[in-house]
Amino acid sequence: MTATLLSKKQNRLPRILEHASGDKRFKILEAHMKKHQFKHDALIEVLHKAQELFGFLEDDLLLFIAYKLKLPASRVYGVATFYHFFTLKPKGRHTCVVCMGTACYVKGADKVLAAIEEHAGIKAGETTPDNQVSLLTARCIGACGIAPAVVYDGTVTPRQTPETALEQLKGWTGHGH
Amino acid sequence: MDRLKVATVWLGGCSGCHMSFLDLDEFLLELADKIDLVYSPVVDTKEYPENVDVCLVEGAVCNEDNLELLRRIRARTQVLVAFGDCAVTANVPAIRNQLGLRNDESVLQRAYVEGAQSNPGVPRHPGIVPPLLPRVLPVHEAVHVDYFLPGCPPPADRIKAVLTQVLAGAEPRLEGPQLKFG
Amino acid sequence: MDIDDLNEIAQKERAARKRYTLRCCMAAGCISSNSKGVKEALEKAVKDAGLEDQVEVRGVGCMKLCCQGPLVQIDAQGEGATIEISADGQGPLYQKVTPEDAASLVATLKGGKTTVQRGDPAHPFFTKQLSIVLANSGYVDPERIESYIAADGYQALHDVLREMTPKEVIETVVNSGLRGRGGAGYPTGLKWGTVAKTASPQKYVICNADEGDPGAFMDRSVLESDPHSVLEGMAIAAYAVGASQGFIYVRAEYPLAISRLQTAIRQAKQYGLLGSGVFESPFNFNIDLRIGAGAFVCGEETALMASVEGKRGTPRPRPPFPAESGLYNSPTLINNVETFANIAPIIRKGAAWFAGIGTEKSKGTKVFALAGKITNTGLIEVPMGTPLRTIVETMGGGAPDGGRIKAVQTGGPSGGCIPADALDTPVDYESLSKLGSIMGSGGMIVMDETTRMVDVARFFMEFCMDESCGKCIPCRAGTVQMHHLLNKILARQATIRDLQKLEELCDMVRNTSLCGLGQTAPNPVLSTLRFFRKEYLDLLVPDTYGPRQNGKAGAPPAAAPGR
Amino acid sequence: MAARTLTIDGKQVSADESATILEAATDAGINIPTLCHLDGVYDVGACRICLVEVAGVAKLLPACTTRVSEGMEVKTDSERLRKYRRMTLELLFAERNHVCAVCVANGHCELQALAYTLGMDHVRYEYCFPRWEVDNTHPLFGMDHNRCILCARCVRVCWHIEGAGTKNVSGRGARSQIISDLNQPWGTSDTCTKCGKCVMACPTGALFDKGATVSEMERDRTKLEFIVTAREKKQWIA
Repeated sequence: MTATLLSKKQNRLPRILEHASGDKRFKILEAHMKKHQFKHDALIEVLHKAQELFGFLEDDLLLFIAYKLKLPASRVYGVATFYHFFTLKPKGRHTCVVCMGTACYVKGADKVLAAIEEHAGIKAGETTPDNQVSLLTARCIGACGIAPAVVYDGTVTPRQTPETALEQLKGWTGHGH
Repeated sequence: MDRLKVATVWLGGCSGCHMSFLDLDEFLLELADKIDLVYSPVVDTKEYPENVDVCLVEGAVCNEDNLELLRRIRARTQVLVAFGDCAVTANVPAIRNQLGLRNDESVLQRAYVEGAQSNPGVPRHPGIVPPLLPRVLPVHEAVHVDYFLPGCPPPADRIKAVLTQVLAGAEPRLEGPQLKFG
Repeated sequence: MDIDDLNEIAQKERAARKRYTLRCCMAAGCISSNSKGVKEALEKAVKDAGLEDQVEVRGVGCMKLCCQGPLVQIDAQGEGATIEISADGQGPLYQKVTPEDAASLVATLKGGKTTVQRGDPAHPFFTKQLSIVLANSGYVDPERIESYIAADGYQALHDVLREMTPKEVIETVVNSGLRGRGGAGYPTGLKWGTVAKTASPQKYVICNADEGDPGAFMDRSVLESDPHSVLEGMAIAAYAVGASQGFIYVRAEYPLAISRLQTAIRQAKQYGLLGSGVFESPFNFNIDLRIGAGAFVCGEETALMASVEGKRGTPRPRPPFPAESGLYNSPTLINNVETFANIAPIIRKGAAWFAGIGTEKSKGTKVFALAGKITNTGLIEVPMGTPLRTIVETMGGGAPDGGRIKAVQTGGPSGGCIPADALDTPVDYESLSKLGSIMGSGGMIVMDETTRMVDVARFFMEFCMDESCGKCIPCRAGTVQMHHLLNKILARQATIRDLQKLEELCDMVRNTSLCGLGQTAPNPVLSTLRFFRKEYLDLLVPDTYGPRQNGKAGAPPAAAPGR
Repeated sequence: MAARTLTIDGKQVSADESATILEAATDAGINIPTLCHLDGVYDVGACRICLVEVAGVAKLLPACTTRVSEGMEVKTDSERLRKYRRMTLELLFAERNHVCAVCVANGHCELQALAYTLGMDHVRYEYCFPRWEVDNTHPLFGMDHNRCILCARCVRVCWHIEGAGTKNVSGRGARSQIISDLNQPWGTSDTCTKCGKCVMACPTGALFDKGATVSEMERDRTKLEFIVTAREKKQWIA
């Protein structure tokens, strides 16, 4: 078993770099790193940019960043998984972020979340099998004055109820299944 | 003083702790002068009696029978000692807990169906085969435990040390090399 | 840039003021209720009415009464305005404005009528406020530096650079009595003094804008509404302690604040108010933004510095304190947004003025984000020492729909719940900590009779458990066990022994955790236990299989429990 | 180098100003229990086992990272400290699956030894029973995450003694995990030099030599100190 695994052990970098050379997004990312002079302390800024460009941080992308910043891959992975904001898995076509800050919670965000989970058949942090909707929670988006708030595809929407949330979701899926 | 009523029980464990108990050798004779062994795998008593002074409980709490018996023991026993690692930590029997929810079903499948050499099928005879608990518990998660005697198994000299203290009405203390898991 | 240039910009800006200003709230709360659409509609309506030379539609920062947004208020200058102006110079305030309302609002400037819902600027919600930090909020355009300069912006920085030594600046801050607004209330001047005293060729100033308490949005509002006040405060601090590089660590969840900060930094640099040779003096100061990535623990200063360095945001033991060895092992001054926003006013108006506001030990004002089960949610700034009752009942209007206030939560996951019968407590650092809570950064969540306090405690514990960085054992594993025990209590499976275990864990986690997150994680449990213990006890089940009465072997057995 | 005089448990002790409380105590023959500390590797103050009381300081301070100061009065043992230390251990035992009876490190485990020293005869908290992987893909070593206490000793030796940076911590809170490279099977790591220092550093049975069975896994920790002393001080003290 060890032998087969070790046979898989090979330098992935040449393949990644070759792939990167044909993808404009890698160029933009590299320019961003250059702006930060490839400094180690720019890692989080670079990860932000990478996620903005690619939507999520897959292994090859992390390895590319590690190589360019001259950091161990384990450090890049450790940082990328420490922060909630970074995601290593692809997101759905639509994202729905339910704010679970205290103000939203005491005003019923838990019920909104429960309704969405039941309707979409997924738990917070998951994506529907058809890749349509990713459901996330946030630890307070600072919109407490208009609680409970839900962010649909980047738009903060005030005073949500289970009914208004489901309406929004049904709009995404095209029909109320 | 009256002779103390002592019991030992064997829940979900390998009986190794009881083997170790038997290793007390000549101390057993000394014990026999001081105590009545009122309930034990080595005694033919069907029902756990009332007013037991000390009970050594071997094994983890794995099924409903274990739990029911343990609760009865707690109600009828003055001093309850968790006897050995399975009783103290749930130890090896609890490895199935790692399998998560429905682990009871999956271990039964593995044991009685996948691993069966003949007549595969999970035995479920109400009143005969006790249902497994969803989660294996160390004794103190089910009832209050007065003293703990870890070890896998606890060697005879440690059992002797604890028993001597408990029978004298003292609070047993396991210190230094006397305290040992595994 | 020198003082004449600055004054010229201010004068030009003031002179350009039109007869009417329609201030339209463009903070995140109102934007989420389409205030952008309202602003565009207003601009169009002004154009359609041919009033462009008389009316300015200005996007401003937070106008405070978030629950009624989008908010629009009309200011008039000069005689003969067609709209009613109150005695204190306030024009009409409109609430819940929609783009469709724009035409009728503009029509009022020509004597027309509108049916748009009117707000009451004379309501205690507004009149009981005292604005220092939020003085510009809702008035200046956060995206134009000229607007800030017209409100005396960057005057203080100029005066500091031209007329004061660093030592005098620090003395002023010490004398003002300002204490850190991030939560713990450490005296700001003292902190500055320590950084200033530590000899080092490189020092840093960091603005902690990682407002992580769920239920707090003060810092976000300040950054969105008046970003330059923070930049100016930081620059003054940098001059005082001898730093040349600053960082603002801001949450990624605040995109609007980030973009306004970027704009503000760019504009300040263009005017020579940041960068090299500020105000043509030898003082250099750069500010870079660092965008957080969703980790509450990064509000802790050592974790924040690790994050600025691009690492996992785990804290480290103190000492050494950041003031001695912080970012890149250099002396580092860390203050939060609101603290920095207080600096320029203190310099402009003097330490004595500031020290005259508030209580003996807590000077100045405090911004609170009022939210939860309360009629008027929004942003308030009140003098320290204002009773909680004034805030939640007089200003906040009490619980909505005839409900009764049960408790007020301050300090977020590090704070506690203050029961309704303690509402007469004045809000200052000491009084709140006496009640087992903390001032915190200023989140104030009101709870009514429908809120179950054990549930609240579990909510916060879950938060701390999820946000624990995992470095130290008491916080990483202790929060898991405390959360588990709270779940057990709520599931009505816990006995009095479980409750004892919970209390013991609270004590242990508080005293042994590495950083503030763990040390304060038990607070919500402890404070609800203190004031609402009965709610816990009511959920417990009898300890049927608990210890026997005497637990000794030789003694006569106790009577068997009746089962 | 200036000397500092302090008292530890009532005993007068003199130490260099750069010394930590732990170093000063060890020199004076006073034993402070530790877990994440490892001689030769820099300290992080994470496990909180070595917390001590210092007169005049309200908070408990980690002996491994707190420097001595003149006139400091340190108490390394009290009922309160013992209680907290024991609770810390119980939390660790409940966190993952530390089943001594079937562990390679049984009898040679620092966690276990500490439990004995502190009289931990059972764990009062409910066991979490998480399901962690066992990584057996490396040709020489294995990693059982069930036994890991996240002390990060392996990470520190991999970065600061070996310099490879293969190991790090991923995730956070209770979901933290020791990883190799991009959280890939250890055997597929591009950077691991197979030096085995992480295995030497591990206090429990989490990292082990392949082929070791129950109770067999002994470690030679002095090797690490030897390498560091040789590297930094150019002194080869075997």
